[in-house]
Order: sequence, then structure tokens, then C-alpha cells
Amino acid sequence: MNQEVILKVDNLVKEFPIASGLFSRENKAVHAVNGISFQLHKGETLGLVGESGCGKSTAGRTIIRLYEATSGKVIYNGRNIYELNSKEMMSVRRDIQMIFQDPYASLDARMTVGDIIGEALDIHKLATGQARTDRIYNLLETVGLNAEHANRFPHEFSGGQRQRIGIARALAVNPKVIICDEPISALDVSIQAQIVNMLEELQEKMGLTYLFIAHDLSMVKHISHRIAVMYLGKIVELTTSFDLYKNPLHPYTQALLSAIPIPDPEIELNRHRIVLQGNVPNPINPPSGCYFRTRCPYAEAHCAEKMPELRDAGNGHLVACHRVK
Amino acid sequence: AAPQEMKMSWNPGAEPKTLDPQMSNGIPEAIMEMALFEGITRLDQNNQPQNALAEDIKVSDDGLKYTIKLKDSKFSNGDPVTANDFKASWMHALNPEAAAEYAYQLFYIKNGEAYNAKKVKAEDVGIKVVDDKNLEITLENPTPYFKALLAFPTYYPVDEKVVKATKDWNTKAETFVGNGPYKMQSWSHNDKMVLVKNDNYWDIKSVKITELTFNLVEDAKAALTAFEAGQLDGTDNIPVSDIERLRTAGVLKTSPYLGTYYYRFNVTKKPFNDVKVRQALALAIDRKSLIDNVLKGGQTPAYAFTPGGIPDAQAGKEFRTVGGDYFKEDLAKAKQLLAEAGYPDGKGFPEVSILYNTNGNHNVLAQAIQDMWSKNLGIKVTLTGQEWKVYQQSEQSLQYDIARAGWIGDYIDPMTFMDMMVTDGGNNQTGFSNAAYDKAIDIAKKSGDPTVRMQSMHDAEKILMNEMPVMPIYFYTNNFVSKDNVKGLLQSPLGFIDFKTAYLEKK
Amino acid sequence: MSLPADAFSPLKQSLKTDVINRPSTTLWQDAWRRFKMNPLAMTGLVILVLFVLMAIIGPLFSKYDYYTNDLMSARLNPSWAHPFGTDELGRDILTRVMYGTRISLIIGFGSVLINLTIGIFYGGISGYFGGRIDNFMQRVIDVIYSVPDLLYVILLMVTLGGGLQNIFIVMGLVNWVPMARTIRGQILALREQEFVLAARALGADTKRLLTKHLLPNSIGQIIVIAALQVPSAIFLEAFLSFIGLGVQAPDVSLGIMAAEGRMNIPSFPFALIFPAMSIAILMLAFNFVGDGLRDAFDPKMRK
Amino acid sequence: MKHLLEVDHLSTSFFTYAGEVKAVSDVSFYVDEGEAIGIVGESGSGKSVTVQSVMKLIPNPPGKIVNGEILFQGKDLAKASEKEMQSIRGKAMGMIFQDPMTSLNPVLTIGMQMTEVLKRHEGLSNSEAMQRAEKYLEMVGIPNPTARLKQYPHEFSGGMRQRVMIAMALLCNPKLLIADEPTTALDVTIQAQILELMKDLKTKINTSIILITHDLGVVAGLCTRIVVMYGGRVVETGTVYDIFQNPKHPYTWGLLKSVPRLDSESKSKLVPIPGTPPDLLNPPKGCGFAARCPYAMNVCLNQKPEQTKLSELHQASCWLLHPDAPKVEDYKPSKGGVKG
Amino acid sequence: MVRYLIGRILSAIFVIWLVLTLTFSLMHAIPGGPFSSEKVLPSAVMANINERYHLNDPLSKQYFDYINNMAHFNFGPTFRYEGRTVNDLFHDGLPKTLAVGLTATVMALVGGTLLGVVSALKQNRWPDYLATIFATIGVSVPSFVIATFLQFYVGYKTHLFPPIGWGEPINLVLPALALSAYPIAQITRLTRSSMLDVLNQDYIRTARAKGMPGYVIVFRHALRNALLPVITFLGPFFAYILTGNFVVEYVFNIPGIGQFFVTGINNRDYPVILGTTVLFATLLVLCNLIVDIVYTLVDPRIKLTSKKGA
Ligand SMILES: Nc1ncnc2c1ncn2[C@@H]1O[C@H](COP(=O)(O)OP(=O)(O)OP(=O)(O)O)[C@@H](O)[C@H]1O
Ligand SMILES: Nc1ncnc2c1ncn2[C@@H]1O[C@H](COP(=O)(O)OP(=O)(O)OP(=O)(O)O)[C@@H](O)[C@H]1O
Ligand SMILES: [Mg+2]
Ligand SMILES: [Mg+2]
Repeated sequence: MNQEVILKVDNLVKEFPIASGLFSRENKAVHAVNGISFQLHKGETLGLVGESGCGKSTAGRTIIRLYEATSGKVIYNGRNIYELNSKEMMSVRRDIQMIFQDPYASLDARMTVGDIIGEALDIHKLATGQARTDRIYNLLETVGLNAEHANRFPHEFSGGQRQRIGIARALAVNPKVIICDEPISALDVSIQAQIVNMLEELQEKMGLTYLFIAHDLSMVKHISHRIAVMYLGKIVELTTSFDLYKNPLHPYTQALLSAIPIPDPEIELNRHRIVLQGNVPNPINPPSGCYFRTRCPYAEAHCAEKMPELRDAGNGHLVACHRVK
Repeated sequence: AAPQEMKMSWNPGAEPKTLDPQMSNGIPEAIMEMALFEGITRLDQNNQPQNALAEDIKVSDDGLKYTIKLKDSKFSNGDPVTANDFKASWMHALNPEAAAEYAYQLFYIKNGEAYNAKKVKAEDVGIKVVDDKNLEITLENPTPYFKALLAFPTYYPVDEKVVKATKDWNTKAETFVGNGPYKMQSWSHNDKMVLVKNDNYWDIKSVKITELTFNLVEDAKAALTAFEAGQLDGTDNIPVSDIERLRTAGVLKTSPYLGTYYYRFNVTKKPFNDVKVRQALALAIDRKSLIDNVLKGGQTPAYAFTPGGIPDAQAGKEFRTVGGDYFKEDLAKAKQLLAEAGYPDGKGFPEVSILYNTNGNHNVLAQAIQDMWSKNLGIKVTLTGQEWKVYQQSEQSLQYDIARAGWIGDYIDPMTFMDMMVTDGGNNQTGFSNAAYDKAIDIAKKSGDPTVRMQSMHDAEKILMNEMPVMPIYFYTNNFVSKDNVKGLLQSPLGFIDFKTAYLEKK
Repeated sequence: MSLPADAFSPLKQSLKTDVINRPSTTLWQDAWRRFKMNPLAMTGLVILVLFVLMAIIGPLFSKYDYYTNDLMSARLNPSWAHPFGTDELGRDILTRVMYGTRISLIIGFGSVLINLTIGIFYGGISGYFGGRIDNFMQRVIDVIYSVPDLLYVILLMVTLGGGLQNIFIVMGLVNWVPMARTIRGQILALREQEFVLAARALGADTKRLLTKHLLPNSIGQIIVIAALQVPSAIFLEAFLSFIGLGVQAPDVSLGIMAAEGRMNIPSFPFALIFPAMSIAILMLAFNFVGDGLRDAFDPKMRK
Repeated sequence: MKHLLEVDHLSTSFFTYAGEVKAVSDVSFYVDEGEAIGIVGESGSGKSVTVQSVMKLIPNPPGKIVNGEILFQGKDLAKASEKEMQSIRGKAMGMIFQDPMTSLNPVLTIGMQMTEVLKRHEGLSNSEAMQRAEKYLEMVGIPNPTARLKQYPHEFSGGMRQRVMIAMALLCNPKLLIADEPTTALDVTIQAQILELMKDLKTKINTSIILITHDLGVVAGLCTRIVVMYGGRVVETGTVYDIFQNPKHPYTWGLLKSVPRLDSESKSKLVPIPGTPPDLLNPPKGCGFAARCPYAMNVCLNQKPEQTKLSELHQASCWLLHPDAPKVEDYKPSKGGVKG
Repeated sequence: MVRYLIGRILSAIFVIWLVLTLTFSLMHAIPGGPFSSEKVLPSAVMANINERYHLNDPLSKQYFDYINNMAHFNFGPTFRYEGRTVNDLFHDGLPKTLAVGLTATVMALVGGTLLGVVSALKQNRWPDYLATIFATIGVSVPSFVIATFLQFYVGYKTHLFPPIGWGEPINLVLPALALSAYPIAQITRLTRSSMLDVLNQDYIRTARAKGMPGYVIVFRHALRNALLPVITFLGPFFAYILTGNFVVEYVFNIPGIGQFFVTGINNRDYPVILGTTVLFATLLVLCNLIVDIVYTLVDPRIKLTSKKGA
């Protein structure tokens, strides 16, 4: 695999201030992303998994600067994108695109499919007139739809088809990196595979790099080369997908893996589950020390004191846990 | 129960501004005060002042000095009514600090106006208390109608003791003290006021009603509905739209009313700086048709400024009949006048507007007149409705072309109409100025001789109607409804109703 | 059971399941279809169209005009010549009702146009920029909300004086708040929607976001509010007429006719009944249409 | 043996403006006492409508049970009156729903919502009901139940609300518990908690369960038999072993092949089912799956396949099982790794 | 909670101050003065009046004097009713206005809710249509027309209710009916749509799945939730009851304070204008506060904190 780093995320933090009233002085914030760092290699798929609310979407959105980061850097083409002016940002936007989770909310219901895809072309002035039409048809076919769909409205399509339209829109600018924010979570199992296969094909054909966000570990494992596991705004483990499955080091990862049901009655019957107690803590005031300690079956006193660093536990297998030596 | 209960209810209008006789100036207030107070004189059914609290009134030959001897009488709380009460009350009205709106009703008294304007001291005012029962008043000018004025609310006495002791004594029934045929029993503001016979009234034998309720209804419509539903014995506040119906049903009662409805012309502005235009417009409306078809209130078409009902110098004659009509509607002449003014068939007539206030139904009349002028003279006028106070301001600052106006006399004498149009008079509001007219008014004011006075006023009216700064339309009538068994009401052409002798006829 | 011989041979060609069989419908058509299904709303619409037609072309067919007096035939009961009767100046009430409807509709639409403009502007800015600006702008709205607006309508009307354009202005000034609130709410909600994020990810600028995405998607709601504000403006004008601050004669609105007709109830009820009924039917129609539109544009109803 | 619940040729339709939506057609299955069965199928395949028909919770209008019998303890619910149903629901049959966030009344306390069931069906007094509710909350693993009963749903997390829902459905010891995708809306770790709980309860109290899910993994651990639905119809039914190891319907194959298995070592390509499910407004004449089936034959387009009995418990509806049809062997159950 | 209340009160004072200032400036922008009348007063009299009521003070002084008085709950004298103060007017009138307002409120809330529930439960059947038409009539006929009709056709024609007057409970019926027509209609519509909405919620299905009978579902489970939007409407509703009172008080001649605002403006009775505006704004702010508190009682999800959701 190509080891060229295309995008580097460095200690990224995103907090959402909680709107305070006219007369209140407190300044609370949701710590949605709490200093994550990783690199995207050219042509790879990096999976990002974690439970709901752990900050996956926020991370994705902050990386393409839909949100301004509270601190940290995202280096693309050697430059921190948060320092770019709006004009320079435009060229980054052509290179980094995003696919969204909700196939219903992510398409403007008032626009035709053609216009939705064409919007990218218009904004970046990539094609007009016949060229624009041709490009739109071309993109539709790329994602397995056909030209006659261009004049239809999103609500006439099924979820899977809509998701393809979203992919076509992202592809319209010929991006190099695509951030996929749970593109399949809202779809039916049988349809999920359609999208996953297509994403894989496109990656092969166009040399795309994906940051693939999901909470379904089996699908992430299937599609990703490497996987980062997030918990409460932090990456707790990052390694190749094979390694992660074979040799999960972080207790959270272990629990996550064991929680996933396997469609095989024999395995299921004999399987021992690590069932985590309780829920993800509130990101407004996360626990002290290790964020996971409140649910960790192995938590010890010192876990409450110090936050574990993300360290290399050998072979580039990064993990943030005091237990892992 | 009392042997002879007689209860009557009436809607004289909305909540009174005040029932302090010196501080009030409205007609509903006057109606209530007439029931609650008694002056030196009281008007009889012929509107002639008769001695009431006065035992005797002597007038000096030059008509300037009035010497009044009072009867023994009491306030409703039992306090005796003294000459000093009168003086104190009147001085209160004139006191600049009291800021009474109707202070000018007392400006006939020597130095009244000067004192009110803070030019002289209180002692200089021509009211002198000789003793408890005797009062001496000096006037500024001979004022033949002064005896009648003495019957006016502004001239009523209030109990000085009470005034001194109780601030706002007149806002609550508990503290209210009068000296009239009735006394106040309860007063629920904006709702109703209940009066009962005043045992301390000197003429109590003439009073028959035991309980008189004044319902204080703002909306004339509501009051009429209440009357028709039997809730009220009468109301004198009739919506125009119901007049015809009530008349047809034979319920409506009408009495003369000392008021003129007219249009003002802004004589400082083209085209109304041309007297011919003013005359043309005045001649080109059909007053009778307006009254019969639009107003339907039994009003009289007005071809002069002063309404009927005011006695002339010669006994038994009326000022109006002596003066007669000063013009006649005449379309041909109107057209001719308009042409002479340079607007043949209304051509080239500038766009002008009739200003009226939007409360009431002045707009209906304005629309009718607009239509008549358009049909008869070919001139287009527009309408401008303004809110009451805005309208007043527009009128007073001459920001109009034509403006509706109405004037109700303050007292029964032509002067209450005639002195309005003097140069720079506060109520002139047309920009009209005519030396001959001013002179005639001046003569009338200064003269004690009734014949001279009246003649001068006839002269003045003639000038006025010739110059036509104001275009009279109709003379008001007073419309009211009352149940058939309501008797003994005294209707004054000034709009007042005296309930002193009222009674309900047993069927 | 007998089956044809080739029953079990594989299909020659795989069937396309991705073809869309149903005819293409825009959201407008979709909304319209749902609207059509609503009998009350359709009735309202038909009435509304009739009223508008009546207001526009009705007077042309009348042999009377709304201002010329005919004092000899004042207060006539309804007849063939005057289906609604005549008023105290002998004017044909039907003609006046038609003309009054026109003015009332002008007032309704005119003031909605004004408050729409203010509302879009204010709500748009507040919703789009959010944060501090939004917070401040919402405070302002809160203040306006805690003032009984009728009081200001009256104060302003007296200050400015009567007349059509002032009625527009005053109603525009007062009624924009609900409009701004709706638009703000819409934009605030839409702003975080993924399709807007997608456009932003593509580099769309503010103007594009507002004109291509945010406003077009709010339009359903805007129409609904507008449809419900037209009648409230007509209503307010009627109230102003009642206290003598409505349109000025010889112009006539339904409100002023009702207010003047009120005085005539016992003697000549037609002067109240016809204009009042016209208002009521017009309002009814507007409300039905407004409710119908709300349902038609309701995303929950979409299928 | 008599089945606890036997659904026979059930058809339920929604009569909408656009026409009749045949949400469920000719569905038959049964549940025995103490047994857990799973209903799987993709979204819109009629799973919820089926069980809501059983509970007679179909909104009417527009929904209506147009045909079939629902024999519950020998009584045909399809013909039962609303009153009778009211005494069965919550007492003999409990139900939990997909979204725990919206399934509890936000303005009533948990205690209120739980005790009202007991008061209604068992006529318990308030304190008795409270005691029972406490006991059940404790059973589903909610600590400090006394205090919790006084709280409102928003004070509970999603997983806890689902526990409350389960406790509430079990309060009257129902014969049958219907769980309509009880874990779909939950996070994996919470889903694991709930599944463990259900497993645990199944052994503790002898309740029959119908578990609806679209995740085959979920049923694998809990159920003994599986009903696979597609396009409003049952396409295959059998024991878990039948379905996972010897599936006979192409749709079941597709379902199994389109999901990656966490435990698979090789990175084999997923095999998606192409196309989209049939439009239930205009259901195809033949087999509903024909349009997406790689093995579709001429007959599939024109005639609905009949049910073929493969064994006592295993049945499938597919023309491929016709003796004249070509033999197709598509799915080979892969044995994944042992870890996990 | 205390903190929240303090915050609300502070912001209420701010709001009231704003309202006062706005009204003060608008009021003085209106042409015409309090003592202008058709008969022009002699200038001396006018000067005396201006002096007495401090109308010749500079506006800024009048403004600060007024604020100062307000701070002492002294609304000043009324120009219209000699010897009485705005406080007197309020003292006399407010209880009557509240009596009518409260009666109308109860009628509107009870009537509107019931109609709304019935109409939602019988959706698209005749009770629904009846309720809908009734509700729409309420929002379709101007209140003065309704009031006049009630007064004339119900009060006068049938002799069942007195057309005007005050003091007996029966006097309340027609005015309260006229006043509540519009809010009844609004509440019916609101209740209906939110009820329909709520009946489709998952927790209603849960309640049905528990075997709860219909009335329990409607009244225990659905209604409370359905009333939430109705509660939000209460703010504008109280505003309507307060200001809408004018028409009703005028037509039925009720001695309340509803008419003072309009008559205050007509008379340029500055203290009355300011007083009523401030009073109305205060009442409204108070009502809104109560509404918010009620909301938290009905909806346990809402907590009173100093920040308020949008
Ligand atoms: N615009 C925002 N304002 C305030 N808080 C936010 C905002 N967006 C997200 N959050 C909060 O940040 C945290 C992380 O949210 P995020 O959407 O990134 O989670 P996620 O991992 O994508 O979850 P999911 O799987 O549900 O999509 C959550 O607690 C969320 O409530
Ligand atoms: N109220 C309704 N009106 C019209 N159609 C309905 C209604 N409820 C359900 N349907 C239709 O019935 C069919 C089956 O729906 P059902 O809810 O049973 O699917 P499901 O298998 O439970 O899917 P999911 O996994 O999404 O819950 C769907 O096509 C749906 O559109
Ligand atoms: Mg997310
Ligand atoms: Mg379902």
C-alpha cells in the first residue's frame, strides 16, 4: 500500500459552546472532538468507528472545515487548511469531498438530481452547457443510475439510489479524498453491499482515499485498510483492520468486537460476550483521566488520574490504555 | 318599602370627565350636574332663568352689577349654602392653578379673564361676598344673558368645607356633596351612577323620582339597544343610523338644539380666497335632500349661521326669524358664480379635499356633498378623514381646504355663534377677517341695549353670509328616546336635560 | 398444475428494477396533489378565486359604481336591481362589497408583501448567521412579542394617519414578527441539514446557500404563513375601521362596511350582514387554504 | 400440540389515496409456548405490519386486516372486538418497539406508565403495582428502582428506556412478547446489553418471543426458528440452522452474502442484492423477488411460487425448488474464525 | 429556579422599559394634544392647563419624571377624568377586565380543548367538520361583528341576556362569549392538529399495546402532550384577551380597562396611554412567565434555566 500521506490531522479539537443566557456567565461546551491525530495515506480507507455521539461526524466535518476547529491542524498539500482564505479553500474543497449519512436529508428536495450533481460543477465552474449535461449523465452512470434520472427529484428515489446520487455529487469535482460519514448506516443490509461495493470499485478506479465513518464494525472491517476506534472524542486505538480484529488491545475495542452479533447460531451460542455496563458519558463534562474508565471492566485507581496517551504498542498498532504496556 | 318608589334610568352619555361643576364642560356632565346641583337660577321650560337659590337678583342700570340675595338652603350633607361657597367655587374655576377648561364661562365677571391669565390678583375679581346670604357681582361688559348663565354648571356652588377637607371629593359617591334635587348614592365608574332624592333640597316637593340611575354608556348603539331591550327608560344619544327607524316607529322625540353644522372654507388658500367660489359651493348643495335622505334626523336646513330658538330684542321674536335666510340654493347661480370665478363647469378647479373627523358619521355627509358638487358643479373634491384630535389640529392650523365643523351654543344668545368669526378668533379657523364684521361684534359686545346688540349681530351675520367663509348646512335637532311614561323632563336647546321635575306616569 | 415448457428456463435478460415507474412529480405537484385531496382546502381555493375574480372584474359588470350617491333610493332592501340592497347614500351594496373586497384583498396582500420582505430579511439574517447575532435579534423579537401589538397599531395609525399606504406600512411593521420567526426557524433547521452541509462542502457561498437552498426550502412554510397572514391583515383593518382608523371614504373596505353597517343592525341589517358575510367567507376560505397548504407542505405528510 | 399463536394466511392492506398497499399478503407462521422465533427481512417487507396485525394495532383507517386467522390460545384475534383485544394486549401479549426514545410517554413518570398496566389488567392497588414494577425494573437491571419509578423517560438513557419497555411488556407475565426491532436504534454496546438481557429473561421466565430484526446476527443467538419475509410475504421459514446453514431461497442467500462477517478472515467481496424491493402498491404478478433474483426463470415472472416443505420445520417458496427446475447451489455457509 | 426567576424579572424590567420608551416617543409624535378640543380654549386657560399637567416641561423631563413615578407605581393623573389617577382607573377597571378575561379564558380553554379533541378523534367525520367550521367561524368574523350580533340577536332579540351592563354574573356571558370566539377557534385548531400529531406518536402505540382503553389513551396519554402547543399559544392568547377586550368592553359597555387604551389615545391622555401600555406589557410578561412555568409543569423535559430554547 502506498505510504504517501495525503492528509494529516494533528491534535484536532472541536468544542461546541453551549449557548448561554443573557444573564449567565458560565461557559460550558460540548467537547465533541478531543484532540485526535491520524494520517490518511493515499489510496487507503481509514475506518473511524465509535458509538453514537462520540464525535465521528464532528471530526469528519471539522476536517473538511465545515466547522472551524477549536484547535489543531489539518495539513493538506503541506498547508494547514484552517489558515487558508476562502479562495484557497475552494481548491481544497475540490479535492476533499464528503458523503453523508442520511440519504433523505442530504439531497435538496427542491432540486432535480441533475441540478444537485451539477451544483458542484457550477460552483467550481467546471463545465457549462452541453459539457455540464454530459458530465452529469456520465456521473449518473458511474454510480449505476442512468441519464434519464437527471430530471427527477430526490424523493422519487429509494434510499440506496439517493445515496448514489450523493456519491455522484461528491465525485463531480474529481476529489482525491472523500469523507464518508456513515454512508450506509441508514440503508438496508441488502442495499448496503451495493454502496460498499461501489465505493470500493471507485476507489480502485480513481485512486480515491476514504475516511470511512461508521458504527458498524463488521462493515468497517470489511472496507477499511486501517481502523481508528473513537471513544468520547478521542481515538483509543488505531491499527490495520486485520490487526484490530485479531488482536484488539483496548478494552473498549474488545467489548465492541464482542458485542457484534454473528449470523451463525453455533458461534452465537458458544460466544462469550463482554457486555459493557452503562452508557457513554456526557461530552459536556467527560470523566477525569481515562474517558473509558467509567465503563471499563479493568479500571483501576490510576485510570482516574491520568489520561492515557495514544502510543505505539508495536507494529504501528496505536492504543491509548494504561494497561497496555 | 317606601310608599312611592319611582325609579328611572337614563343614558346621558359616557362616564363624565368630572362632576366638579367648575371643572367640567361637557353636555353629559351638565345633565348629571343639573340633577346634583342647583345654581342661583334654574331654567324653566321656556328656557327662561328663574330664581332658584336666589331670593332676589338686582341688576344695576348699566347692566354691570348684579346683587344677589340667597335663599336659605342646604347642601346634601346638611351644610348651609352660603354666598362664600359661591365665591369660593367661582374663584376655583378662575384660579389659574386649577386650570379649568371652562374658566372662560366666568370671563364675563370683571377681571375674571385677567385673573385667570395671572395678570391681576384674586381680590380684583368682581365677586364680593356681602354676607352669608348676599353676593355682589360686577361684570366686565353688560351681559343680558348673565342671569341665564347663572343657571350653568360652572356657576354652581360646591361645599367649600368638603372641598377643603376631602381631596377628590367629587370622584366617589361617598364623599360627593351637592345641593341639587338629587344626591349621589353610588357611582361605579364607566358603568352607572345612582342618584336618590336629596332630602336637603329646598324644593323637594317638586322632586318625584326616588331613584335616578345614569347609565354611563359610551357606545350610542349599545345604549339604544339597552333602551329597546327595556334596560333603560331613555337615552339622548341616538346613532344617526337609527333615527329614521325610531321616527317611523314613533318612538323618537325631538327637541330644538342650539347648534349649527357647517363647512369651513380655508379663505387663505386658492380657490377659496375667492368669495364667488365659496358662494357657488354653498348654493350648489341640496340641504333638504341631505336632511331627508342622509341625515334623517329632522334637522333644519341652514341658510344662516345662528340657529333658531334664541330670542331677539323684541319680546316674542326670534333672532332667526328676524334675520331670515341669507341665501337660497340656486344651481344656475352657483354655476354662474363658479364660471365668474374662472372655473366654468368646474373646469380647472383645483383638486381640493373635505376634511372631517372619522368618529361619528361625518364621512357620510361628506360623501353626499362630494357627490352633489361633482354632479352639480362638475368639480371633483376628495375626502380626508382624520382622527379627532388630528383633525382639530389641522383645522386650527388651517391645513385644509374645506373642513366640516359644528358649533353648539354655550348659552342662549346669538353671541355664542356670532363672535366666533372675528379676526383671529380662536374658533374662527378659516383665516376669515372682515373689519366691518369685527366692528359689528364689538358694538354688540359693549352695548347694554338689547336692540343695538341684536341689530349689530344681524349686521354681522349678514356680512358673514355674504362673505361665506363658512357654509351653513343644517341646524341640529336634539333627538332622544324615552319610554312613554317618562314625563316632566326639561330639554334645553343647549342639549341639557333637567330631571328635577321628571316623573314616571302611572298607567 | 401445468406449466409452460419454457417455464424453468432462465430469464433472457435481467429485469431492471431501478426504473421508476411512477411519473415524475416535483414537490410542487406533490403538494398540489395533496392539496387537491383536501376538500375543505379546495373549497376555500375555489371561493378565493371567485372572490378575487369578483373583486377584479365584478365591478365592471355592475351598472353602479361604488361612490355615486342616489339619495332617492337609499336603504333599499335587496331586489333584482340591487341584490344586496343599497346603503344610506343609495349606493349599491353589492358593488361596494365587490369594491371593498378588492381593497381588503389589496390590504391583505400588500401588507403581507411588506412583512414578507421584512420577515425574510430579518429571519434570514438571524437564522443564517446564528450565534450572537441571532441571539440579539431574537431578544428584539421577544420584546416585540411582549407588547400587545394592537396598541402599536393604533398608536402608529394615529400618528401616521389613515389611508391605504399607511395601513400597509403599519401592518407590515407589526406582522412581520411571526414571519421572521418562521423563516428563522426554518433556516436554522435547514442550515444543519446535510444537503446544506453538502453544498458548503462544495464551496457554495452565502448567496448561493440562501437563494438556492435555504429560501427555496423554506418557501412552503413561508407560503403557509403568508396565506394565514393575509386574513389577519384583513381582520386587523376591519378592527381599525371599527375604531375609525381604517381606510378612508370614499374608498371602501369590507371592514369599514361592516363597522358602519354595525350601526345599522336593527334598522337595516343588510348593511352589516353582506359585508360581514363576505369577510367571514373570505376569511374562511383563506383559513381553509392556509390549513390545506400547511398540510400539503408538511414534510411528515410526504410519501 | 397446539401452538400458542398461529397466524394463518394473514393479509393486511393499507388503503391509501394511491391505492391498496398490500403490506402483508398471505403470511402464515406459528409460535409455540416458550419458543423464540425471529422475523427477518429488509425494511418495508411487512414485519412490523405482521406483528401489529397480531396485536390488532394497525391504524384503521387506512390499515385493515383483509384476510386470515390469528389464533392466539385458540381464539381468533382477527375477529376479536377492540374490547377483547384490550384485555389481551399488555396482559397475554406484550410488545416492545424499535425506538425507545419515542415509545415512552414523555410527560408521565415511568412508575405511572408501568403501574397503569397492572391496575388495569390485574386490578392491583397502587402500592402493590408499584412493588411489582420495582421488582421488574430490578429484573431488567435497572439499579435503584424505587427512585427510578418517580422519574420521567427523559431522565433515562436509550438503553435504560428499552429495559423499561421490556419490563413494562413483561409486567403481567404475558404468554407472548413481541419485540419489534428492539435494538436497531441502539448502539452496539447497548444492543449487546439488551440482547443479553432478553436471553437471560427467556431462560428465567417462560415467555414466547417474536423478535423482529433485519440483522441476521441478532436472531442467530436468540431464536430457535426464523421467518424470512420479503415483499409482504414469507419466503422461507425454518430453524436457525436451516436458515443459516441450509438456506433454500435466493433472497435468504442474498441476505447472507451481502453482509460482511466480522469473523471472516478473508476479505471476500460482498454480493449485493441488486435493485430495490417491489412496490407494494403494484406488487408483481409473479414472485416478488424475481426482478432481483439472479436465477429468475420465466415462470417466476408470471406465477407466485408455492410453499415447498423441505422438512417438518423448513419451508421455502421458490420455483427453484420445483422438481422441474434447474438445481442451483449458491450459498455455502462459511465457517468463520473462532475468535470473538 | 430562583436564579431563573431573577433573570426573567430583570429582563422583564428591561422589556417594560423599552416598551415605555417606545410608547412615550410614539405618543408624543401623534399630532394633537390632550386638551385641544373643538372649541378652542382661550390661551390663558390653555397655559394654565399646560402648567398644571407639566405639559410645557421639556420632553426629557417629562420622560424622567414619568419613569420616576412609575418606579413608585404611580402612573400619574388622567387628563381625561379630573381628579382621578390612572391608578384609580386601574383599581376600578382591572378587576372587571380580569373577570371578563378569565371567563373568556376558561371558556376558550375548556371549549377549545374539548372541540379540538373531539374533532381529532373523529377526524374527517361529521363532528370534525362541525368543529372545524365552528372554529373557522371564530377566526373569520371580526370580533366587533360577533359582539354586535351577540348583543343584538342573542341579547336583545331573545331577551335572554342583558345587552349591556355590569354587576350580575349573567352580564358576563355575552362579553366572554364574544371575547372567546377567536381564541376558542384557535385553540380548537391547535388542539386538533397537535392531537392528531400525538395520536400518531409511538408512545400512543405503546399505550395501546398495553391494552389501555380509549379514554385513558386520550385523556392520560394524548391530551397532556397535545396541550403543549396550546400552552405555547397562551402567550399570544393572553395578549389577545387583553387587547381584544377593547371591542367587547366598548360594545357591552363594561367598565373595564380594555377601552382605556383606545380612548386614551383618542383623548391624548398621555398617562393613560403609558399606563395601559405598561400595564398590558407587564401583564403579558407575567402571563408569559406563567405560561413558561406551566409548561415545565406539564412537560417534565423542560427545565427552567436562564437560557431559553429558541
Ligand atoms: N452543532 C452542534 N452543536 C452542539 N453540539 C454538537 C453539534 N454537533 C454535534 N454536537 C455534539 O457533539 C457530540 C458528537 O457528535 P457527533 O455528531 O460528531 O457524533 P457521532 O459520533 O457522529 O454520532 P452519530 O453516530 O450519532 O452520528 C455529541 O454529543 C453531539 O451532541
Ligand atoms: N400507515 C401506513 N399507511 C400506508 N402504508 C403503510 C403504513 N404502514 C406501513 N405501510 C406499508 O407497509 C409496508 C410494510 O411496512 P412494515 O412497517 O411492516 O415494514 P417493516 O418490515 O417493519 O420495515 P422496517 O424494517 O422499516 O420496520 C411498507 O411498504 C409500508 O410502506
Ligand atoms: Mg454522526
Ligand atoms: Mg418495522
